[in-house]
Amino acid sequence: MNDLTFVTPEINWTVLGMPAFLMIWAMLVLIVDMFTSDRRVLITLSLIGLGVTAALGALDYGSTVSGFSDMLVFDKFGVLVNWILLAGTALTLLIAFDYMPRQNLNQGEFYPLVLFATSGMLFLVQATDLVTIFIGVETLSIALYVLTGFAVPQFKSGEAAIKYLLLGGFAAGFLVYGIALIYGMTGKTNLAQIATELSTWQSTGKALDDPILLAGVGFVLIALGFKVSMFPFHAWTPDVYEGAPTPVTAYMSVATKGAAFAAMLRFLNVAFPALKPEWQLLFGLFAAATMVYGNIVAVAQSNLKRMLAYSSIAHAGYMLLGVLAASEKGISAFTVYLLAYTLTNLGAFAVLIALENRGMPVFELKDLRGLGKRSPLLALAMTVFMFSLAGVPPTAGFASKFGIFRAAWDANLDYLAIIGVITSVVSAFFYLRVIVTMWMRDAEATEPQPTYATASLSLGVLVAVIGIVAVGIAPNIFTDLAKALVLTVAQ
Amino acid sequence: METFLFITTAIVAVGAALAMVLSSNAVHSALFLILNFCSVAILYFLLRAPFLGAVQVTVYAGAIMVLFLFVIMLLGAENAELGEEKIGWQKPAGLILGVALLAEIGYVAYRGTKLIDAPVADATNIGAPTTISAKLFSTYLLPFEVISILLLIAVVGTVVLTRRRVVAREERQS
Amino acid sequence: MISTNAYVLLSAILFTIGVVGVLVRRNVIIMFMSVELMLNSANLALIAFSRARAESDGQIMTFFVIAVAAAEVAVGLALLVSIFRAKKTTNIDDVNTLKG
Amino acid sequence: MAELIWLVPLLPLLGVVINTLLGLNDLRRSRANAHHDHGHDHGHGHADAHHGHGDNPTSKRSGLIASLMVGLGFVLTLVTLVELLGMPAPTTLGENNRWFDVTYWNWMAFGDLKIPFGFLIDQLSVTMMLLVTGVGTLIHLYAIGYMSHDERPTRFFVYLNLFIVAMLMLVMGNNFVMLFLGWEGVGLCSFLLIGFWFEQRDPPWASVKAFVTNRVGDFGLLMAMFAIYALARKPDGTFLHSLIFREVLDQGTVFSLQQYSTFFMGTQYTAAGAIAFMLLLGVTGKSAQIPLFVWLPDAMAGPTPVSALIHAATMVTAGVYLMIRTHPIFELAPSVQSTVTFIGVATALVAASIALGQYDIKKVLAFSTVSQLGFMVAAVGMGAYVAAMFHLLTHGIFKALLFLGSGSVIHGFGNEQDMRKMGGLRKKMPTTFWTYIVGTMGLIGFPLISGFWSKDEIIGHAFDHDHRTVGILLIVGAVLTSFYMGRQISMVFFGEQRDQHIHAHESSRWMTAPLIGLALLTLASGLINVPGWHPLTTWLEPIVEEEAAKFHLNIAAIVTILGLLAFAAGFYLYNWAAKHKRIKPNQRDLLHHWGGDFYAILEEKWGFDALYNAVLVKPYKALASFFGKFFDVKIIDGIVNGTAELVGLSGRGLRTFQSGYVRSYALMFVIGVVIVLGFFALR
Repeated sequence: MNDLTFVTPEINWTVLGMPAFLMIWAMLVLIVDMFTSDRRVLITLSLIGLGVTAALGALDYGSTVSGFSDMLVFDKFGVLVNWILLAGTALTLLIAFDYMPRQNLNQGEFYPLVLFATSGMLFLVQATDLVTIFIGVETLSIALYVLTGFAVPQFKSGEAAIKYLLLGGFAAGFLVYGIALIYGMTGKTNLAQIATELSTWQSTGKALDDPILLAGVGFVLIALGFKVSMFPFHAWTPDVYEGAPTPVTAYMSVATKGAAFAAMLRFLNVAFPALKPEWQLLFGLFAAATMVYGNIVAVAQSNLKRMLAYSSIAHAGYMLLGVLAASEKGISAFTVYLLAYTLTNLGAFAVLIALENRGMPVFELKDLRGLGKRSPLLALAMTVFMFSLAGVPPTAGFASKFGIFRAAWDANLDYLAIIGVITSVVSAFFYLRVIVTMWMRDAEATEPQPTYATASLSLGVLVAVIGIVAVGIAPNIFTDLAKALVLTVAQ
Repeated sequence: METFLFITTAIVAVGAALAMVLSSNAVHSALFLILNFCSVAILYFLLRAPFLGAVQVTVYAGAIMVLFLFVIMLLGAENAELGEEKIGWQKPAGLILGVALLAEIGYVAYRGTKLIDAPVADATNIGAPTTISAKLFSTYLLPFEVISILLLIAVVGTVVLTRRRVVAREERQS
Repeated sequence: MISTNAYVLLSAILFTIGVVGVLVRRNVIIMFMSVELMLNSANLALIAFSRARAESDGQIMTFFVIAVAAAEVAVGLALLVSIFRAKKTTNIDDVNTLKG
Repeated sequence: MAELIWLVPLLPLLGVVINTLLGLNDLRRSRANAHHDHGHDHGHGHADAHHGHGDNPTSKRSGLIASLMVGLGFVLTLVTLVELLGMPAPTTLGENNRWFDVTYWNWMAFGDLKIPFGFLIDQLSVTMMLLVTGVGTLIHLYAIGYMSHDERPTRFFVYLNLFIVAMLMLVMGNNFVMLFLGWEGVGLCSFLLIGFWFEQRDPPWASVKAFVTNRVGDFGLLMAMFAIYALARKPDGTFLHSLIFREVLDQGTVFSLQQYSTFFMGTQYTAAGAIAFMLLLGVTGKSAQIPLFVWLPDAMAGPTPVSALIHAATMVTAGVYLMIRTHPIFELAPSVQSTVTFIGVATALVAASIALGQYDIKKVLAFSTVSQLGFMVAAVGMGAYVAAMFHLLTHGIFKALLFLGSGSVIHGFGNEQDMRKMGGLRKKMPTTFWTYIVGTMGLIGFPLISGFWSKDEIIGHAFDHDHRTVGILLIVGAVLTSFYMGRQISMVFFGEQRDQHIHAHESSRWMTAPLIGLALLTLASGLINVPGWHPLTTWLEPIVEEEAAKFHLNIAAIVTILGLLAFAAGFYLYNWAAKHKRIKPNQRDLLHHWGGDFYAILEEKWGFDALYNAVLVKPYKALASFFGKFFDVKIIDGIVNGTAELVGLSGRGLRTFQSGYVRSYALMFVIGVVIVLGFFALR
């Protein structure tokens, strides 16, 4: 045999800290779940785990460390997105806490599964190698398939899960094939090394627009675009969002998007800045189509969950602008947008959860009638969320949209910025319709539907509202954090 | 010899894949898929990847496909497509798109950079179990460990998804 | 010696057959199998490139893909079994209550 | 005072908080009560809530709190005014030292763009603040009486105070984003207040129409902000990257906007031209100019104090304020300036003519407002900023008076708004009548009263600066104004009451007192910039750099004589008609008898609503439902159908389909893949 010396790999705990801790903690919660069915214990443990994970990020915040053969990186951008994801997860658990038993879904596995999914997302956010990106995507996906089908005796939940799984597997095929093609052309899977390889191509005069390489890039982007529900790959979104248990929908709509966008950002900015003109043009068109499609179809929806699903497609389009701008401003604006969108969308779903009865088959717009009278505070919160989604100042939605459009404009994507502004004008229509229905329409039913604004859910809603208003009034607090993060990605 | 082997195996692989997609009985499909996996495993051996070839046969063609067969038998799902096709255009459209996709990928492979046709001489060992394991437990240790978490999630998920029914029934009875 | 491009072409053909399989078949199980075919063909490409590069990284990626595929199949089949209990069908076209 | 200026918007905000808390408390208590007699009073009592019976004591409580807050703001503004006056007056042209700019915190920062949260207090903003808080206080007081029978006066005052806050943000902000914050805020409050009586059929949709139309305008403003950010440079050529008024509107910077041109969507514009044009789009939305004026008349569905405060005196003037604030940019784009003038004049004429065809007492005033805003916009387009500001102030006062008067009429006439049912109300509502007459005198330019001076200044400026056509057209507009006011006075206050079922009575003192106050202000408001003294010109001179306008006795005489003749014509014509029983409820106007189809066009508002409905609303709805209902199913199917048939493979595809098929989704996915590959690989 030739000299196959086994090099003991160096374990860098700074780099690994956040995802690894959460994975281990999730296993712990899983074990605790076997001995107790008290969901209060489980949620407390889970929230503690999320908190400690967030704290782990704060320990070395600001430094940039790379480890495990450069497959994983610890940098400001990663930590920041991770924090947003952790906050989103915590909110999800809060709003799910009373919902799950109410819907007869009181399986303790819910908590560890959510934690596992989140840990996969953290891993994906920090991934800087195609291998880790692939594994991160699959970890979060498999956990989400299960969560989507969590209510499985209900047919809708199972249907949503099988649709998601089939199409998710389909997309995974493209992801692997794309990775294979990129690996074949460059001989590398590490994002930074791919960029180096491409620059040597440039210096040796080799053309960069090799069709195989471009096809690989396209396939990977398609798979990531599927996760964020970008336009022609969005078709699963409404069905899955409608069928999944509402807290899971809320969770998917923000966390998956955030993690997949982060991976897309790294993929494009670290590995393929050289091909920027190519992907900026094509995916710019997709971004435009996503914004237009999501907003226009949302108008025609009467089911609230589906309306929010199409709205989330539209918001994916907006976030894509930040990604495509591929600039410091764009990335910083993306993180702000992600934060604002996470708070807002989770809040909006929380309000739906507060209104959702057990076994309610569909959730129609008209069910909101008279909410302003029945529970004004909930309606007020929903109003704030709708205004934030529509991008009305002084909510977070406005500040973040402003940043995104400006970044796009600066990156010479002015046509996208214009389409963005126009479509967000259109979007005002259906968000406003919700507000009009709540405040200006009286309930039909003689028997008022009960609302379930329990303590934990109210806490979640309150946090979301405060966050939205705070980010809206002083986004600086957050953008200051987000300032230098960009360099580590955009290098 | 190698060329002959490649061509024969490739033909078998493509034929098995086509038969898998075309056969109406799901059991036949599964068997054809196993045939496809085995022929691809032969290609792996040709490509200096004996370890992966073995994994392909044992894990893929063995374990995973057995699971498939088991579920088909369990559900009696050999002929799930007896009803009339509800989306009439789906088949032709799928075929057209398939042809378009194939044309595009083929064109890409044709136009793209010709890779080093002759493998480097010392590529002999790249697929040996020792090489693979050495890399797996050093460079690729992290993904390897995370894969274990992924499998754990799958196990938990499988339990959650199938146990549900029992719980619900118990509740109904009580 | 067979050129790498030939292997890539073969894998492209298999990949496309897998894609078409997902598009035209209605039996969920066969659709799953088509997805497996797609993953498998990607693996073939990976291993072919691995030889061309004289590195084992592609093979290791293949190893991971097989593991992930196994996990996905397990979850998918479990889901299928529980759906089958409710609706006695594995025809995907019968699973369409969510739409619009 | 500079240290305390933040109190001005904070006080109404405090009012919002206090009233919200009180309102929530009321709600809780009423719910506790409702719990006791559960089952009673459920299905009815909502429909005509606002003219239910019995006084609502919360109106007085909440109203007084709200009024007090705005009133204190007015006092503080007065103090600020005195302080600014105490600063040294500018000695040379172009110099201005009567201002202060306070920044409280950095509101947003994106990269190199910093947006402070701060106020710019100068002559222009103080003038606007005085109008907002002054007229605002009076209208708040009036609303106490007006809303006394309403179900939820507290909520009303919360909205009203919130509006004041937003409007103050708009005029006080020291940068474009602050202005935009206020701009959206007033739009939002307007939306809430128009739809305040949501139990009725029209208000909710009128409010949505207003909001959506305004969003179109907001789009313009937002784009202008982006453009300013992207294009403005310092005199040394480096990018400014700022949206702060004092930096952007600095002479050197503004000049850069003319030097550099930009390619925007493939066409070349000077930067100033592009920005001014987009700003203009914003103005047409907020200040209800052609082509976006359609929302304002519908906005009259809101309570009358709202019409007076928001849709006459303050919010709709925001566009004029914006143009005056950014006038250096407009001055670099003469072609846009002429567009502004054109739009102003066209709006003035079209709206005035439409007012001839309205039967609803408030709709007449609404179109009159649109028309008068046209006067102001035309003035700004010609560069007569002081005249525009002057007219803005006088109009704010007398139009508020007219609206409140009409509200008093409506309130005292059983909530009926159709003028054809009225008549002879001068005896039953003497105070309302006399104050209404004063307001009308202001509007038609009765000699020596407010509108006489301000309108004349605009028209005089037109003739002085070689805009003769504009001047003549504006005179025509003024004549039309006089005519429809004569018509209105006659129909409402003279003759005999035509619908005898309604018991008319004078309104309470809460309502008449502000009317009297506003009437006195109207009589005095001409002094704001009376020729010979020109206090407003002197005051604003450092900002707009404009010399005092000359007074033209001949023009004034012509306008006044023509106006009075038109008023008399309208008045006597309809008096005659009333006497001969030619005015009946549900019967078309006398002029229709003579004018025929042309008059019908006026009644139909020149077809703008119908046009928008046909061209925009319907296709949009169709498109939306088309995408919603079909895209997932039929479009894909359709495309595929076509393809399939083309290849002759399948005729079976023409069946009816349902969506929800995963395979269709996968198909769409693969279409995307084919596009991506085709783009990347096959170029």
